[in-house]
Amino acid sequence: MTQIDDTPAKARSPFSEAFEMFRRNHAAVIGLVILLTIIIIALIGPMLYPGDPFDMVWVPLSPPGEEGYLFGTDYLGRDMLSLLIHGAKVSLTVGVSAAFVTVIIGITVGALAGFYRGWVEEALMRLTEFFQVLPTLLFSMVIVSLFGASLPMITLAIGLVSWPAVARITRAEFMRIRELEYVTAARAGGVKNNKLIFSVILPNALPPIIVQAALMVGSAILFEAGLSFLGLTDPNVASWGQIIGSNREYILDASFAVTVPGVAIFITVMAISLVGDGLNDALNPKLRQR
Amino acid sequence: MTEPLLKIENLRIELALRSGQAPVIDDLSLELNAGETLSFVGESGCGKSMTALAIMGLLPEKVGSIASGRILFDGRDMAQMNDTELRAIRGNEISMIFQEPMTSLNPVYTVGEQIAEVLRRHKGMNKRDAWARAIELLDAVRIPNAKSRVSAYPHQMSGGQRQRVMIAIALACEPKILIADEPTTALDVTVQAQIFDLLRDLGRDTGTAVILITHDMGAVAEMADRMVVMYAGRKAEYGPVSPVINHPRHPYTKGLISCVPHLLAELTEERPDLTEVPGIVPALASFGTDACLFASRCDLADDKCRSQRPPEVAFGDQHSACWKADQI
Amino acid sequence: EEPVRGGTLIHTLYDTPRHLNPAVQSGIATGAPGAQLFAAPLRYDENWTPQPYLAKSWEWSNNGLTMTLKLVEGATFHDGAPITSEDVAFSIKTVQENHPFKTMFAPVTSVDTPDPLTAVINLSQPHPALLLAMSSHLLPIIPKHVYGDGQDIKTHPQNSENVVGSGPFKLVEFNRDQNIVLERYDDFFMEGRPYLDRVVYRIIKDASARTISLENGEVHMSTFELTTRNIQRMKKNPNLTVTADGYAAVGALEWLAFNTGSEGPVSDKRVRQAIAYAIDKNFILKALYQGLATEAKTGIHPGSPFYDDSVNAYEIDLDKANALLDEAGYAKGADGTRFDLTIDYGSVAAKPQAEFIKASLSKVGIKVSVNSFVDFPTWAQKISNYNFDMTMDSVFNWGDPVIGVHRTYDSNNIKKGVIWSNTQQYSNPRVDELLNEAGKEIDPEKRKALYAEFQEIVAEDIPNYFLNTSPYHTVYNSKVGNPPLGIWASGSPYDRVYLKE
Amino acid sequence: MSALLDVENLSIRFPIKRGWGKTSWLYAVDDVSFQVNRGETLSIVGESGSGKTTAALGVARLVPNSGGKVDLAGEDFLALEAEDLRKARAKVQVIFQDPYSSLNPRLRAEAIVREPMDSIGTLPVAERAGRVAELFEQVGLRPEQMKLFPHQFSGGQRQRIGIARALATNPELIICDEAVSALDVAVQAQILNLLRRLQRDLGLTYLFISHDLGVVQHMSDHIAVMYMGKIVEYADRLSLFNDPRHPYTKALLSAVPSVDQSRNVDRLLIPGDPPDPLNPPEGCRFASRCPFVEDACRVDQPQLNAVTDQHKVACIKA
Amino acid sequence: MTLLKRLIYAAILLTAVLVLNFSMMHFAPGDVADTIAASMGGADAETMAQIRVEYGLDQPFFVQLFAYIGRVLSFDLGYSYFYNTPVTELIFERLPATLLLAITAQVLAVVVGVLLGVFSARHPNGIANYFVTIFALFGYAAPVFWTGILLLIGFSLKIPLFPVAGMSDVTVQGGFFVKALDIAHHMVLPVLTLSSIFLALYSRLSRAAMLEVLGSDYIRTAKAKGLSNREVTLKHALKNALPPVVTLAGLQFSAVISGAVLVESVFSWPGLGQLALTSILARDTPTILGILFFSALVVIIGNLVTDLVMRLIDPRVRGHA
Ligand SMILES: Nc1ncnc2c1ncn2[C@@H]1O[C@H](COP(=O)(O)OP(=O)(O)OP(=O)(O)O)[C@@H](O)[C@H]1O
Ligand SMILES: Nc1ncnc2c1ncn2[C@@H]1O[C@H](COP(=O)(O)OP(=O)(O)OP(=O)(O)O)[C@@H](O)[C@H]1O
Ligand SMILES: [Mg+2]
Ligand SMILES: [Mg+2]
Ligand code: NI
Repeated sequence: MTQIDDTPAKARSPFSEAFEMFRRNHAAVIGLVILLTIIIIALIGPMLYPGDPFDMVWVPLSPPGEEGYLFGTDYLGRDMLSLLIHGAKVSLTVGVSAAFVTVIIGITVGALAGFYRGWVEEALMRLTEFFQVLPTLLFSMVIVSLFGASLPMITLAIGLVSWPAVARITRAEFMRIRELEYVTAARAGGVKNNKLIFSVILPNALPPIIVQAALMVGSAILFEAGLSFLGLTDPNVASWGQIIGSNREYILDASFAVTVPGVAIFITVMAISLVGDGLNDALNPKLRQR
Repeated sequence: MTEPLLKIENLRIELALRSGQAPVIDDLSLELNAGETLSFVGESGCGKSMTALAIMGLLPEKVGSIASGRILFDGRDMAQMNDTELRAIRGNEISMIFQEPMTSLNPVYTVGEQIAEVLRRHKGMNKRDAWARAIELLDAVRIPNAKSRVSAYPHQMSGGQRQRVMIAIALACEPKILIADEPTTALDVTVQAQIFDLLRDLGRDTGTAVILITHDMGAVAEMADRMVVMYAGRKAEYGPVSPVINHPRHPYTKGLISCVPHLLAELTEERPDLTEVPGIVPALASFGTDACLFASRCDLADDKCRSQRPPEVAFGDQHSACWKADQI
Repeated sequence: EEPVRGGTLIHTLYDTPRHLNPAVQSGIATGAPGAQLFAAPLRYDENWTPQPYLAKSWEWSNNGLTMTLKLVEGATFHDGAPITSEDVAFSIKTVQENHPFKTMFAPVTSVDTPDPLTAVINLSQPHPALLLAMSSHLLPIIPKHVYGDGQDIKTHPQNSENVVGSGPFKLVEFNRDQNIVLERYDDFFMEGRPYLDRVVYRIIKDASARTISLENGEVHMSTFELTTRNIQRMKKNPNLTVTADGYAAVGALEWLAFNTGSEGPVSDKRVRQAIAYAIDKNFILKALYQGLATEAKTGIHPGSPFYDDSVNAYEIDLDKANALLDEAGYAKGADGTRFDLTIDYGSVAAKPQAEFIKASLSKVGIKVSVNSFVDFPTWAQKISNYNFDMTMDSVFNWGDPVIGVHRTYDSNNIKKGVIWSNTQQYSNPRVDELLNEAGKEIDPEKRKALYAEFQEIVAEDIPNYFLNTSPYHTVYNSKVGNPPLGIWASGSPYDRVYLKE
Repeated sequence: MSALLDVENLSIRFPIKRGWGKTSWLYAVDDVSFQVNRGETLSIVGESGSGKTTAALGVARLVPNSGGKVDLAGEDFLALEAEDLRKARAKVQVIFQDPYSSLNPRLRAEAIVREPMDSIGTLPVAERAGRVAELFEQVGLRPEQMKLFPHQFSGGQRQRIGIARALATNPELIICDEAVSALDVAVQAQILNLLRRLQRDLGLTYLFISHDLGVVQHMSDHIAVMYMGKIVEYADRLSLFNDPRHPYTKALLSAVPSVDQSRNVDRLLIPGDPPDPLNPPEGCRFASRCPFVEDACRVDQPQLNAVTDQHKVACIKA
Repeated sequence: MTLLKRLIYAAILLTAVLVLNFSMMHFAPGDVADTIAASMGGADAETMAQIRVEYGLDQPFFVQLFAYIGRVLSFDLGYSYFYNTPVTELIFERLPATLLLAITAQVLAVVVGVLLGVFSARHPNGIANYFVTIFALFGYAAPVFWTGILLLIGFSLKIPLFPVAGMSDVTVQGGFFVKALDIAHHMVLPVLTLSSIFLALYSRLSRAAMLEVLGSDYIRTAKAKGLSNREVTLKHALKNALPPVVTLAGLQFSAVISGAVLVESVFSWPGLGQLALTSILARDTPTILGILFFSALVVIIGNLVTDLVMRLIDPRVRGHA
């Protein structure tokens, strides 16, 4: 007998569908598991593995495994494992908050530029282009060196140079979506502009922004690492990049002190980008049948 | 009778779906004679384009494949050919034009280059000759000022002109068969009339057989000699145009004709409601079911319809796959 | 071994010099090529004994208020002009007016030039540091006819190109952040010298890269190496010789400076002493510096003849530290903290020590936060305006205490806004007196006694907690003959250096 | 019969940027007037780009830069501002062409239908849910489908949701912009029947846009034919189809292939494409393609003149 | 847009860059005088005031700003007080090194990236695809300086194939060819390092673009013409897949410069990045401003070049000029 099943029994939101898609993507799931592990380590690691990471516990630069120090010790004889665990929190915090700054500025500028035409768009796009021609790393180096190497300043500096990408994506999405018929329908239905922007267009524009934001976390971590490597860093905390930067001169002898945090960054960013790719595929309507 | 130009025998095309293999085309047989126009009609998704692509050997890679059956062209089975052999036929003896003139031309090459390319490939022409021939072809498809338009890019042309360029490409090698997959759907009626006019004239001049895929019964009536009505990957009805349209032997054909408001010669104030075919086409996954796939939307359906696949019944040249064909 | 002529010595430089004229620019980066480009009146051997160089003899007057130099004959500048006493006078004046080390020639009142090869330096007071100040890159003899052309010498274009020098090598090219290429000056006044055809300084800022390039033979020699791990590593390389010799006059000390004039706890001597007792200097010496640095107990470098080893070294003693802090009235709070301090540093090299001190002080209840200043000016501005509690600092003795030591403790040198003055705001009348005396005492023994007392007091008052000498090392390939192991390391002329084969 | 909608001299232009600071204006709708009577259907036909959508959306004030007068149920729609406009929007609703892009994919069907009510506030909050259910029934959707998301519906069903949304504010005028063009013929018939039923039951007025003349013939009471932003012919259904006067209309009608073999019209082929809308020709805009063109056609723009009571043509030769 | 319009626009953009940077430096704590004083080994209040007058720092902000912009307009970026050299001279000394590194890396990344992307798009289930994915991940996720250090340890220390530092070996004597070869030898590791990030980016993007293009209608047309796979891929698909890659490459100029700063630091490459780091550490304001200005200029020129390239490969962009 021919079964004509014209309506699925359960109401499934685009997001739950996306989740379904995501779950089928093995690489993305692995990435997510790694990422969650890292986040959990960052959150509860300090409890499980107590001790001030800045305590000097053993002979400096002793290789991994010695005396039970899994990843060895750094140039001051501090436990690398402990530093790594605390560094996870710092690096992730910088990553997430820089991504947050980026996304907030980017969405605001992009949404307004994409929604309104005329001088608003013109002005905001010029602003975006302006920030786009600033050499990102150099500019943030200058900011950090001028205004102090504290974490918030570093975060701000990263956010400040990174938002144009988000703004461009947001604008493009807004320009695409604002021409779609459901937006016209909403206007015909008397929906006000701010509601149009934030509750009609924005949610539909989010997928690529979410992907970008996810990837942004990764690039912010890399960015911070780069600044740390150049010595533009807050010495009172130990981000992964900073661990690399300050162990840099010992690489010939104790390359693990650079390799290990490098691998930590690598794995984290890789996990983030796997998740980002997964999100991209899952949220991309082209890849989902209509 | 002479041998048909193209003969499709029991063609079955399967698609790899998430849920497994499903037949998009199931047991399709038909013949195309030299110089005639054969039309495919049917609802969206019933497999018209798949059939065309199968003939071209262009089924979507890794997704679609010919599961069984033969496609005999000039006595050779195209279903068994390798890519090289197929490429020698494609664009040369069988060519195709597509629905979307806007996107079917490569935006980064001039139209002249895109026409000349086929000529170089199949006719071994040199650059100069191919270019000169391209201008002639553009002229033949009635593009004004062909000499200067030949170096235009697709985006510099209107939809109708692009479709003409597509036709020029398709006809460049004077193919034996031209497959036109909904060539005018994206165009305005006035332009559609121009294109149909052109196709008819060119077909007459070159003796090219045309497979015209469309969903417009009017177009079928005007353009085609014979028609195939497809439903859910199967042939519902098959025969010369005029008997099929005037006296359909399949409830689906009937519905298809009567649910469309046609331009009428005699207008009345009265406007009765249109005939409705309830429901929608079954999902691809159930295309293989041993039953009449139209049964769920058919007033006449009974248990037999729902449990056994109807055989093909002939009424002269007209064939219908319906248990109740004789009652209609 | 007999020196051979010829060859190109590849040398590293850890940073790009601002320019190449040591008369108006201090520092190692300018000094190394500077000492090759410009000859000085004197040079020192490794035993701190002055040797003739451009001056074939020198003589103090009996009262110690004039010094007469006799120049060698036939010495010329790289443009061929003869080197005369006019040039010496001009050079002394230039250095006196422009060089940051004001004390070097501060007592010089005038320079007389009775004949082209005689220069008479007149002093307002006896100045025993004068001899050292006339050596090597501290007093480059620069051509008056070039640099005396009225342009501001500090920004003179010929400071970095077309340098007209007086030394054994002349400038070929100077590519910032890349290299400095020097070539033998064929008319150098010392017969047969220099041995080398060329000296190339490759500027490599990364210590590991320098190490690799030394190890794989890409470069022949590197000086002022201080990354201890790499030094240890290179010591194991049979092709390389690693030595700490040659840095006695440079006298680089690393210390923790206190802002004694601040409102905060560190203005209290007991707090400063407690901090000193809380820091395990051994860790710094053994672990951080791998035993490659020497303990420094006073403001005078241990390699100097004036060094006094007998002062209190503040061996680690947490009980004493706690007691002192309690006594000073800083009891531990509920969370175990007594008070908060900041520790600044302006050079990345000081980071490990700063971090170590932070960790050490937390054990006695002092909570320290570390401020890193990647750009030197910001740090300098902060310190010189007394906006700090403690800072890491690395200061050079520059041969004679008058040049590099007095500036830090003399209360007359508390100059707001001036870095490497007495930024600790340390003031002790007795110290002022001692320094003043020692500055003009010609008799070495008496001088030594004065400095001994000075070191005693400073160790007690502890405006700086002295940690160690900088672990400077020279590394050279076994091909290098006569490496510069005198008191100025790469700041000495390379006329005797040669390449074997 | 009274005119519900009275459009006078409606013009709509779009700024087109060209180079450094130069902006040319594209007159998508150029000085167009028409009326629609209450309870009737006016169809607008014409080539792609002739300004059908723009004219209709201009009436609903969904495109900027409109000039002229749009009198809707006695109120000058174009003169309304801000809040008044929002309230007045209840009177005009639109059904769109693309069943996929016309529904917000993030909202459930019920929320989509409810949105105009919430925004305009036509009904007390408590009654809105009930009204949604009623509308679902009216357009032939099952109540349990209210909770589904758009992508879970077929094209025809989505179009029904669109219709329900349009009905939500009890509008007087509904603009159907190619509302059935994207649907399969079988589904198209369902929707066309539904639209006609609703018109009968609710006394709706339609501004119906389509390029399918069969559908137009079936649906409309009056027809306006547009060419390059101008109405070239305006007539009631019978006169237009039986007695087209404008050459363009004639060409249009003759171009449609039909299964009705008794309809043996001579095909009037018009060559070429419409000219560039940014610099339209002087005089009659159809002149460049018109088989009957004369020199006089290229001089002045022909005005829409009445040939009979219900039939107006803009052609000097009509 | 016309070229003239673009140039005017670029000039406005650059002026904005100047204004922002100048204001930022101006309002940050500390000023030139401090730095000069520090570099002199100290100065007293009088000297400081004198320096401020000398450098015009006692003037009101806007006067200084306009004076600065005026000077820049006459191609005078000021005088580096750290190096005692005109800033333009300093920058022109370094710019070639950075451009050589950046452009080589960028070109290598684009070319190899596109090749990899095309290859893996043509074999979506093959090993190549896997390789590209993993490679792309690695290039993206590994901090560039870290990659550099690893390469340095690997190929300069463990297997000494390449020089550790610098751009050329002064002891190498010979003609242009020999010198060029020497520079090329020095470039291998830095270029590899720098291009690794971008290689990943481009191979991913071109793969995605190729996949998208390969599914498009005109590719179906090309196949229907009976063209060979190679023709379809290389002639019809590639040229259409390039625009997004070129666009991205254009947007990456600023990132390339950033990467170059890090790579230069690892390999002691005598470029703008090193100069930037030195001048930031020395708070050499004129030089910093000059470098920011030039980097922005390079980015803008890069964007212009990108546009020109786009015009070459995409007639649609050409069309509306
Ligand atoms: N690449 C593909 N992958 C999976 N399914 C496909 C693919 N292409 C087509 N199909 C499915 O195959 C079936 C037949 O498609 P086909 O394109 O032949 O329909 P059609 O009759 O041409 O329809 P239309 O009138 O819309 O062009 C449809 O259900 C369609 O969804
Ligand atoms: N937002 C806009 N900006 C610029 N031009 C526009 C805009 N909307 C429409 N146009 C132009 O206005 C003219 C009329 O467009 P409109 O969409 O009204 O035509 P239409 O008759 O509805 O065509 P179709 O049958 O293709 O829907 C066209 O030339 C179109 O390109
Ligand atoms: Mg199809
Ligand atoms: Mg429209
Ligand atoms: Ni342009």
